[in-house]
Amino acid sequence: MTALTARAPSRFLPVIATFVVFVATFGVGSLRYEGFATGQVVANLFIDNAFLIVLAVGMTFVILTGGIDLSVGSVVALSTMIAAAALRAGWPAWLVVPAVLATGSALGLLMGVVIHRFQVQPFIVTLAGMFLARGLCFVISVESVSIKDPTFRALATGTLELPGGVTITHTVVIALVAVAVAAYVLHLTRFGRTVYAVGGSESSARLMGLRTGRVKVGVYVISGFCSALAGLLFSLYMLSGYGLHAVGMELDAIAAVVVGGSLLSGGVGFVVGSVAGVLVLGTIQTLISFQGTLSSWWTKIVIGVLLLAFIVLQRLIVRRS
Amino acid sequence: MTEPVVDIRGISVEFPGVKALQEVDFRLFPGEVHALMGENGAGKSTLIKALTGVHRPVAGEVLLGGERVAFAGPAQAQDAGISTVYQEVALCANLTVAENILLGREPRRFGAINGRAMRARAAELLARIGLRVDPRSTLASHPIAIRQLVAIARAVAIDARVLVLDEPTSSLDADEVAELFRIVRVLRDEGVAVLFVSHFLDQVYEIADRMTVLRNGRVVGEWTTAELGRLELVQAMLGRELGVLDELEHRPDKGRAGEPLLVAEQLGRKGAIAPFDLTIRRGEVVGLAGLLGSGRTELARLLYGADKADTGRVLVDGEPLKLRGPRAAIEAGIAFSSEDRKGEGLVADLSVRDNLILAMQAARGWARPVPRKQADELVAKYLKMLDIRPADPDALAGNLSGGNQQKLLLARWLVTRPRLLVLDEPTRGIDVGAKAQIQKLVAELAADGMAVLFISAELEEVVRVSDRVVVLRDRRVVAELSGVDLGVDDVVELIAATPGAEPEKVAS
Amino acid sequence: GSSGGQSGGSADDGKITMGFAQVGAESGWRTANTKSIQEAAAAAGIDLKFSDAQQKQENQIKAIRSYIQQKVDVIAFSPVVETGWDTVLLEAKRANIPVILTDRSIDSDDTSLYKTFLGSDFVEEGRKAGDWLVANTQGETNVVELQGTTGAAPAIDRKKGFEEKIAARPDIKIVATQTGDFTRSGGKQVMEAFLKSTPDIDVVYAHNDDMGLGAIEAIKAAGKVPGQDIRIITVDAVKDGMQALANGEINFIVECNPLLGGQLMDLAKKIVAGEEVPPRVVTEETTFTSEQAKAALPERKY
Amino acid sequence: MSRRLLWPVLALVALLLVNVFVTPSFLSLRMQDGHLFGSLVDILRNGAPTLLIALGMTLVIATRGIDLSVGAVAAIAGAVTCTHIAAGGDPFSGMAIALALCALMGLWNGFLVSVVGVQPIIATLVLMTAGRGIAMLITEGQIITVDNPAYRQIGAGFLVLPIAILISVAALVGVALVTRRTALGLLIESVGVNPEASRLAGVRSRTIIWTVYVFVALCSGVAGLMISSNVSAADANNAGLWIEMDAILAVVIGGTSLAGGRYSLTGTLLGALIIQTLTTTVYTIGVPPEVTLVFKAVVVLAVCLLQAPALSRALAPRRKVVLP
Ligand SMILES: Nc1ncnc2c1ncn2[C@@H]1O[C@H](COP(=O)(O)OP(=O)(O)OP(=O)(O)O)[C@@H](O)[C@H]1O
Ligand SMILES: Nc1ncnc2c1ncn2[C@@H]1O[C@H](COP(=O)(O)OP(=O)(O)OP(=O)(O)O)[C@@H](O)[C@H]1O
Ligand SMILES: [Mg+2]
Ligand SMILES: [Mg+2]
Repeated sequence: MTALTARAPSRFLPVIATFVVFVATFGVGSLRYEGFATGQVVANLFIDNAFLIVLAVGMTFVILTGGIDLSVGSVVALSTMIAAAALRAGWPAWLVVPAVLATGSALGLLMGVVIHRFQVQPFIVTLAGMFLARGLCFVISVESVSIKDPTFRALATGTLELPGGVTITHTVVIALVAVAVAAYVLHLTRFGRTVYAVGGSESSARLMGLRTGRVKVGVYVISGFCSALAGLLFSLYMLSGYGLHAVGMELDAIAAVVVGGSLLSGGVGFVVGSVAGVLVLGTIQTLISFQGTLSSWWTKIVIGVLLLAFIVLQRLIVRRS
Repeated sequence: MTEPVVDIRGISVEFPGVKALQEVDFRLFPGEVHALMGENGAGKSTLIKALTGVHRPVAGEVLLGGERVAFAGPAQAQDAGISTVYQEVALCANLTVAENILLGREPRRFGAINGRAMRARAAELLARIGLRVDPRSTLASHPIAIRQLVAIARAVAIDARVLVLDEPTSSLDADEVAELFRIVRVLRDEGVAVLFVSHFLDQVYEIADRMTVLRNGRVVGEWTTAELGRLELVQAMLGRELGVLDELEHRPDKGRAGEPLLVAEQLGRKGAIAPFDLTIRRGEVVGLAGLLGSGRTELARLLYGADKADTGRVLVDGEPLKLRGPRAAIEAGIAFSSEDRKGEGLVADLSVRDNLILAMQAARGWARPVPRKQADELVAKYLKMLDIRPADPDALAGNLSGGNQQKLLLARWLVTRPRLLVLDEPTRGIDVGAKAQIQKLVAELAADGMAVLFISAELEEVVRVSDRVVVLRDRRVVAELSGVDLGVDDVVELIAATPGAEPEKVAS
Repeated sequence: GSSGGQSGGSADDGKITMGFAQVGAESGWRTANTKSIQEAAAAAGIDLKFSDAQQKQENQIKAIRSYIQQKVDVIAFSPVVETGWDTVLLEAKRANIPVILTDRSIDSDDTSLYKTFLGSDFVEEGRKAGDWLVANTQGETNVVELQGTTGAAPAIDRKKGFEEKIAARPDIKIVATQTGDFTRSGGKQVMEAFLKSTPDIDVVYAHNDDMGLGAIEAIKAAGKVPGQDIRIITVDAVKDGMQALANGEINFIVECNPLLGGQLMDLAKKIVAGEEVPPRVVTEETTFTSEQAKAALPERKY
Repeated sequence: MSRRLLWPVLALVALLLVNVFVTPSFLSLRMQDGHLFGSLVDILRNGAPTLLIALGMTLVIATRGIDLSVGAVAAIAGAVTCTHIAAGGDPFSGMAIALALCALMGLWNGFLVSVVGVQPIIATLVLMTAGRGIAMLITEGQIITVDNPAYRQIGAGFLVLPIAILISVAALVGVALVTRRTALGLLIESVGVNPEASRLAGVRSRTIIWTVYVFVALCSGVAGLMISSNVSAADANNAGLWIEMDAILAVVIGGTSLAGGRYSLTGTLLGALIIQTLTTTVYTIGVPPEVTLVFKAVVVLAVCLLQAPALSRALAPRRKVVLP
């Protein structure tokens, strides 16, 4: 580990630290609980958190520019609702998917334009977006709507067999593709590099002649798109649409991104870091459920303590090298 | 002569309460280096920003190649062929050197950025201006001077019709300046129009073909360099004559130092500066000389406790001082003005008044505020003494012109009446008049018994104000020169004594 | 300490292992529900694995998955919402683990996904409240409704049942309805606003006791007498509510019984033993008037 | 009043006018049992906890921080006091214990942020999650109802005006005086605008950051007491739920930037009042619960758009445009 951290450039340190801590926790878990260190438990981390991974990917873009998007949880809910309602109304799946993605992106575009054009703080705009999206869910239906569409059902229940008898779902594949695409965009396109530049110093980026406006709006569109995609994955996971889905999920996504080593002030962070962050949060959940005896309040306390242990360990690793 | 490539006609720019430019005319011809001259706050940077679409003028028009343009932002100006280095180095410290140079025009292959080609291209551009740093290193790890060079590398990387350089040389050493001028001449001969701003008259006379002088936001006049002598130029800029410089040459008490105030014994920090010994006496001005990256800033930061030393100790008045951080240094009477005024100096969103009393207030603690009356008196005194403009205590510090910001920083430390004042590039971006003023001030402070550690990229200045010059090379103290006959040539000789002092050492 | 022995399974010691995925601990009612299940499991000698989903369906699904992995003998859970359980229950079915629903049902065409559903009927609760009002009021009656959390199943159903019953009486009108999020402070704030914006409120119908209790505070602060000037109907019958009912500040409470631990354990034993169980078991629930509350109060457990 | 606060004031007035339009008696006040009674009084009383927390949050945000744990801390304060009273304790000692505990929570947050160097949002997320668990641990998941007239005062009591709002306004005035009469405000802003420059100028940033986190925790504690005293019960699970969002929103509507630096306490006051008025408006004008959130979204967006520099520039009589 020391050798690893010693060689890697310092900006990868937080990400590496997150992975190290993640692996270490997993080790502790497998010592403590029988059946913890199986491939399927790892696979389940991905299956159960596919939507969160996608959400964190979108959030990474926004946070890299120094912004924040509080609307993602609600947009997930709205997406499940639109999907469920449209399918119930008889729309075919191939039409529902683009419609949902378009809605999410459009909401993102709207927020991005307000943030950029009118120079309103992202916090308020996306908070309003959060209210709006969740409100629209209830306008569509107060009750939860289940998804009976055969295509969705097949996608949701279908599994892929990996070597070693481990199975994963299609959603995992979609999430990983999203991660790969995001990493590509961030590191190998001008748009992506400009995202980092805007986060480093927006005024400098502007003076350098970069199209900062396009990027500032763009990241919210990406985040909106990712939220909608996450919403679709979530609707596969739940096979229902519901206005109270994904309450507070924006905090999970932000936490995952920040735990993964991104700075909220912008300019520093990696998508893989965010994935590691999601895995960390997922592992905490898994540990809790393997423990299996915690009362409601101890559950919360233990989540807090584990989160604390993670970030303190991560800080220590980053500081030491 | 041919048609001007840039023709600014009657342009006016206003900020709340400030008329920064009033009906300014300015012409820039292809194949010339045109110096824009003026005091701090005269409006040079504002004119450049108006030209490149950062500020929108309230009146007047800008013609580029004969056509009227109104850029909505720097991006459009860049597309139209205006490449600019702004005064406050506008780069992204979180990105690598290569990225900073090529951001927005990265070499691509199959639509994806080609990292290897980008680094190679960046290395090439860096080599062109004689800077050998690792293109993969993050910009944040480099001092201001290197950043300035990177910004220049970025600006000259594109085929522009117009190259605008706003004080590009303020933290550069003679070698780097020579390198830059070499490139500027090549570009000029290729027909590029170069707009150059500098407070170094030598440089202006060396490179510029023509000059336009601004004063208080108005054009004083346009001359060819040959027409206008230095004295007339200074007079045009200041609107008065300058006499302080001569006085300074005859500082009567030079070399008359008192008791040792601060003694550093084998103080050092790995990777920053090798262990060194240094004694600074009361009433003495010690200059630090060295090339870019030789470790001057590092040394100063150690003395102030801004960075923690690995080895050695510091004695103040013969007593060991535990330098746990800046506060410990301040309590011992040490003050430090950083070379990075934007990042480490100014609190941009606070007013001039707040910035000025910040250090004093911090020393008193939050519970004992500096009385309003005293603050006002101090502010009034120092605004006048250093001629900070606009002399408005409530103006935001971030809105001051570069040179005025620098003066404000200096004032912040002067009000605390330190015993040892560490000044890292205190005259960066300061106009001739003010520079002489500051040098004189330093001499006066020393005469009053204050010890000063003076760092400047301008060797003449160091030699002029210092009683003693400590020479650094390769992050190591290599020599100390003192005596009345201290001359620039001796120092230059020492700095350049071995090939080890080449700039490539900066990038190890 | 619970290291080792997590694999569960009945094979080794004959002890039944039950995985229970609770919604959360969002209310006193829920806590009583949890407690009842834990105590009943201990009494019945059933090894209980308990997890708290923090009100999130996805956490419940994860918990059920992990129970499947740990190969428990029977899984029970209170669904956060009615929809979206098919996938995970299918996995349980494939793993041959029987499932019992408690508290509320799920919306699925495939009834083979679970063995039985034990719990109350929220619509029925709303109907009981409506019945009482219809029977106990004459003439123009203005009702204000304090809804539960928007979208929550009990809120929707209790509203539905209540409206169903009062529909027959055109003189009973719901003049204002607003969500109080099932909390006391929510109930109080909404009631304060109603008292100022809506003249002549005769009856408050609150979807749970807590909001009713909040409304009482607001009514008192407005200088009116709860239970007389404005009559109050609530659902749940938690201790504080019963106390208020006994004091005459609430007029009628429909019980929603959280103490279904005993019944659940019996069902679990039967199912694991392979016996037939009815697909729907309704918990024993009643309604309380003030007099009944006074009588019942000393024995109330929660 | 500065121009920047003009729009929030107008937004508040507009909201009140909507209410008056729908319920003509909205603004009417009458004396009842020696205290004022009316919708405006309700708005003030119900807004008091948010205002108090937003006040502390303003200072935290000014140092570039954020505190997500305020809701949990509020829940703990209520839980501790009510449990104490329910066990036969005296309300004042109960409140003292609760506030001491809150100060400890603040110290903890401040420690994580300023000493360990964890990003504030994550550092306080720990306590946001664990704190609610602690509150529930204290109450064992039950709603603890207390019947103590002395304790009722802080949240529901009146001295002509609600005591809660008197406390919050007193705190606001106190903070305004302390930060502006002493140098605390200046130092807080300087740490928020440029931490490194402040450090080099000798500002004790660690102490300052620590102070604001302890202060916001104390504010949350008192707010928690108000919330629980208002209904005479401690609801560990729901007390102060999402109040951190309201508080941050109040601060941001008030014109303080989340990037730290300059702050406006008057702005925060207006922000808190707007939020509470909005909630009350929803109840009063009878917005159906299904569209409540949409309504709130529209109002919030309208308020911040009106406030936006870009828009007010466009609306203002033609002035020059200055890009930053
Ligand atoms: N954004 C702004 N807001 C308000 N005033 C400004 C702003 N930018 C510049 N000014 C004012 O405009 C005047 C001209 O400033 P400018 O930066 O152009 O000076 P300069 O000639 O470049 O000086 P220097 O040599 O110190 O860099 C100054 O008085 C300055 O205070
Ligand atoms: N290889 C390198 N990689 C990154 N940074 C380097 C490297 N070499 C030198 N530096 C930077 O050079 C600086 C050392 O120069 P320092 O600023 O102390 O010298 P200086 O003589 O004060 O130079 P200047 O004239 O720029 O003030 C350090 O801040 C260090 O970060
Ligand atoms: Mg300038
Ligand atoms: Mg230096």
